[in-house]
Amino acid sequence: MAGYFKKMYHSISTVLTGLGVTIKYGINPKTEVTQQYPEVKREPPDGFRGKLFVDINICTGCTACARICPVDAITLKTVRDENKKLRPVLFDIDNARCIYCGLCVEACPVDNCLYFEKKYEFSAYSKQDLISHFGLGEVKPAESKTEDKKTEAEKEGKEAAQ
Amino acid sequence: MTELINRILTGMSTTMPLTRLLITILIMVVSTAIVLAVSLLYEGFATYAERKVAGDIQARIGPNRVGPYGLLQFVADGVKLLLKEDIIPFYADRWLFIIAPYIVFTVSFAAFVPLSYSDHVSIANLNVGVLYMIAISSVVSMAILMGAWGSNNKWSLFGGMRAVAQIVSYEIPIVLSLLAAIIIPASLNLRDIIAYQSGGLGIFRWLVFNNPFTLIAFFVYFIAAIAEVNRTPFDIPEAESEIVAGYHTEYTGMRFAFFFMAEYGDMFVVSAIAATLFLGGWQIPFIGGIPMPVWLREVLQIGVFFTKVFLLIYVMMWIRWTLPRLRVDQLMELCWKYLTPIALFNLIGASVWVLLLHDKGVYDIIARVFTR
Amino acid sequence: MGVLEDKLPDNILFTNVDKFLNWSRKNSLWYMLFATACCGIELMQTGAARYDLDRFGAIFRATPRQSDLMIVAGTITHMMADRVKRLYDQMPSPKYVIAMGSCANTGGPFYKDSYSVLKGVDKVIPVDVYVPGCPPKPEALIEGIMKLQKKIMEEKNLVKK
Amino acid sequence: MTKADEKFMQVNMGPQHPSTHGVLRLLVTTDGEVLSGVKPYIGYLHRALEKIAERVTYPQFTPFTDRLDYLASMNCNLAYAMTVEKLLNIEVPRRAQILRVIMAELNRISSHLIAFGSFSSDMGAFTPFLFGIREREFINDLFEIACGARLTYNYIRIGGVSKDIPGGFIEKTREFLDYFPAKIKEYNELLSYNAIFIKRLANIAVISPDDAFDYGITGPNLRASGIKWDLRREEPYLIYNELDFDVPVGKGEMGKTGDAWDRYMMRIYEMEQSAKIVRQCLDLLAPGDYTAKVSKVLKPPAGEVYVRAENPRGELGFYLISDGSTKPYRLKIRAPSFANLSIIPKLARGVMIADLIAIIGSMDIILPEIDR
Amino acid sequence: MEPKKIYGILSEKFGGKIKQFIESTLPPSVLVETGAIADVCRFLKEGDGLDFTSLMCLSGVDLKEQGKMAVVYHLHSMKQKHKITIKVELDRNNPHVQTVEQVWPGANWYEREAYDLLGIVFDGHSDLRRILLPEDWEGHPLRKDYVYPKRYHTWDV
Repeated sequence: MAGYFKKMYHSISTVLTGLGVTIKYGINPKTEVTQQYPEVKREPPDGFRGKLFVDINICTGCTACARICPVDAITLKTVRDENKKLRPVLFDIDNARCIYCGLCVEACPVDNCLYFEKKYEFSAYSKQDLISHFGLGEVKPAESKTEDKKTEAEKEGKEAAQ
Repeated sequence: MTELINRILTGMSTTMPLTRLLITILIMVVSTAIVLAVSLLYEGFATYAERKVAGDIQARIGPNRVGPYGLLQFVADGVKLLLKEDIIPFYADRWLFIIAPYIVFTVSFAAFVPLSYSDHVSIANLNVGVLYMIAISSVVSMAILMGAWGSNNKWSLFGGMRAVAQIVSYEIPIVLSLLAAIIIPASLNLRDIIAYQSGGLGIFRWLVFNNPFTLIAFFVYFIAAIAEVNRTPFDIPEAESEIVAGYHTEYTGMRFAFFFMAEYGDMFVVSAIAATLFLGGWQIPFIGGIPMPVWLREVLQIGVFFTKVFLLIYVMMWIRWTLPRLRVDQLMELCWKYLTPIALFNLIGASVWVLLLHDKGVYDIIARVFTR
Repeated sequence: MGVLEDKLPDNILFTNVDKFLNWSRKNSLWYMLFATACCGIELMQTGAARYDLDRFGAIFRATPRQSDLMIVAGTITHMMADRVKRLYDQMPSPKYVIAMGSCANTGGPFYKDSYSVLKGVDKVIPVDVYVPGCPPKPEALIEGIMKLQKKIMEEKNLVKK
Repeated sequence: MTKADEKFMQVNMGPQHPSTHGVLRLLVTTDGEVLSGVKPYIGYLHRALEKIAERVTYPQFTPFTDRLDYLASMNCNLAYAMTVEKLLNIEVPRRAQILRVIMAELNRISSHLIAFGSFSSDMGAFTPFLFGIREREFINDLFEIACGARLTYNYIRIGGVSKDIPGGFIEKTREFLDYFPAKIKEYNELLSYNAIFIKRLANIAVISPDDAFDYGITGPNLRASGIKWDLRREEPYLIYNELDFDVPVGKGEMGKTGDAWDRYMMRIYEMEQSAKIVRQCLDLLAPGDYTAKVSKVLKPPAGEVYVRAENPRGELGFYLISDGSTKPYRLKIRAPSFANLSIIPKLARGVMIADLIAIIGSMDIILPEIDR
Repeated sequence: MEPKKIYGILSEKFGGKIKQFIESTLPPSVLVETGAIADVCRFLKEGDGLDFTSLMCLSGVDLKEQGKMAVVYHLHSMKQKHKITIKVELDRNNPHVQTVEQVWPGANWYEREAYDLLGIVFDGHSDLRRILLPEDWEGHPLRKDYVYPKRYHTWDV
């Protein structure tokens, strides 16, 4: 019999303790932690891994990023221009496939060439809209010698970034 | 209502039975429409309030984009649900599936009828009001089982079985604890019960303060009432994490909305019974004795009644967002091992009290000691 | 509502009714609790206190019968694809789908070398909005939902297309 | 189906069910509310990680380990990095080791917060779930500062960590550590010692030490059975041997040792210990290199290793065979949840449906790790 | 206990059935003849002083270059705190090995997994079905010569 009432006391007291915790939140609007997103936007910290951006003018076309990418999100096609320099004519990043791991950014040998923007809201109605095109388009080739290095990440032993 | 009809009819010169019948029907339809509109509005706001209360307790905001402070949220929800595709599962028992939501809703709406909202405002002044409420609220279990069985879904069936077991069991502590209060005014008429609770600064003659037994009866009733309307911690018939959505798993659109609204309707009804029987109904606290115009008194009374009901509903919401859920056997244990014996002993105690002291409450005794 | 389309004139009343219907749909996007992988956690966090999807009237429902929006959060394998299709079929129309994260968009990390992952959920069900990210930040998901709301507002139910 | 089975009802729980923590499918045989057997079907999230490992290079596989157990990505990164380092014989600089411990322990806290939260929502209390996630957001912010991502970090790399922590990280972590203990107290008041919660969990699904050994159960689930086994203590890696922390074990406070409540409580205790570890590490943090010199092309010598680390869910083991090329020859992942889940058919016999939810929740399984 | 010593105990007990001791792996491994694996495992668990109460991991390996398959058992004793790896090699074309499910019940799922992904058949297993892949899946993906399927049900892979 004593156990019966003890149990009852225990139940009631713990339930009331719990109710005490929630009512503190219930009546105090200061406990709110909600950030009203479209109006209040938090600036992502430095080094945030958002959308990839390529400064195509300083890209050397080394394809290090395309080779290191674990998911083949980068499609790169390079052509040698009249100065015999490699130029990326096609540089597509499929944001729908990118996993934002940062390996390509670390692999890029040129400073500030391939980097993450602090931009992360770019949903789209179509999957095609999620591919960002950076390529230079047509570049006058030196001779008719083109090199197609489209996503040949499989070349073994040649993983060197430089 | 009946009084109103009588008054109008006696005031009329015509004696044509058909006209009288038509007028009666007209008044009934109009008043039903008003009550329906009010109850729908209440149910809409209750869903909104539930989400806001949940938001407050969970340190977030809740709906605030639709209309000012998100007040139109329930309009959007309602219109959307109305326009949703109406799916009746192929293997469902069509008729049971279709009529179950209507029965649930009708029943919860019918329970609004005998409530006394103020001195003069009530739809039907039944002299067996309490009995009627208890009787009508147990029809819900049947309708839920119909819907659950008709869905032909195993999770629904689980929900339906649980709901019936739960509602049927919890009727007993509810009735026993209500009896402890009813024997004092010795009436089943809700208005008589409220009228009995007047005086004593407007709060001390409430039945809940009448004697220690009614105080206990109030808590027993409130706990059992939460179970009766399937709210957490007793929400096992629709336990989301266990049986998906319980008895309304297969319901879409408006049919689901009926179940949903009925839940909030039931919440109002059980809270209203608690307010009426224990908390003095529409008795205005403290300033009830001051003379004031009839219209002001009526408005105040309605306001006081709804405030009491909404406070109780808030407590239900507060409990819902705090406590974990009981298991089905523990739910039964709580009913049969704790609430029912307590209510039973409580009823005996209250009877002895009434036998010895008639209808004198603690307040009356103290008041008499002091005035002497 | 296709029957009415040709017979009714394009007038103001219908346009406004249309707007009202769309408004109610957009503000009451109940999403299904459907999370398979990493994005599911971000989906939960979006619904939680910091970002609070409830502000937009979006709450989760456990059953597909009562949801309007399916947020495909996470990898869909071939084994799961049938189930996704079935869940989509169980939802009452009008229904919308958001593909959340790279896995649901294209198979993401498992695009290249995995034999068992469906390369994009749009192979089995139609997708309205693609939210990129792996996983997307909650903000990005909310932006995707807002984009879907914009799309819903442009829908035509009664007036001529 | 045999003759005896025909008495029972078979219900499919999952792969889309609110509380199967993802896409687990359980074929439940029930007699009313009581289960007579459970058959788990897994593989709905089989993503072929082991095959992928054979087709990508060693550094390229690190992002995939993020997605192995996404609630504890740092710990998975760490275990994989340690495995490859063992093959390559790389000595990790001290600063990198301390950073790894900080990240792993913070991730342990955030993982346990989800375990706590999702368990509470399984039990029907939704508010603690949101509270857990609220605290988790703080840790997510810390990780976002440190490595730029909220959930899939790819931070701990072969040889060290991907970059040094930026300024302000230490202060913010200390801020979190000061804020956190009060919240744990709140969780306990709200949920852990709640009578309903205890009633649901005490004496449910007791795992005896022998069963735990037989099924290879590890981590908090093993410790809840009263066995003091923690790899961080028994086979210290990184700098764990310099740190002062307790290994909590189940004592059967509310029922038998090794019941569901003990398993739940282990996680609360471990969060406290992890916070303690992080605090010590912050004090130990001295300037230095954040990564060892690792060539960009990794060609480990031929050989095989089996390395394990203490993850929030148990021992994560990597069995790695190298044939001297740039890609692993075979990588077998020993996932803790895989072993933990395999005991469920044994535990879930003669319990009720609601208990099954409690059992799954208390094991804290995670599907991508089971299916890989 | 040192792995070498465990090897000594084993070869004393089982003689020729214990083939080889490989020290280079971590933890060091003992190569056991295919037919004796169940007995060896039972002895390792129940034999005096060894106490290998738990099976840490059971993995199947496809050694295509050698035309073999292997099953690798990582064992561990929580009481004695020692570890060892047990290996058996199987014929690649017809991989059969005895189950150790009766020794460690937890091995049940590991063996099903090895069957699913590599096609190794565990004789005496109580419930040898596919575990991770659908029942109607073709082939065993972790084999080195596995060809990725083109279509599954109604969609492209």
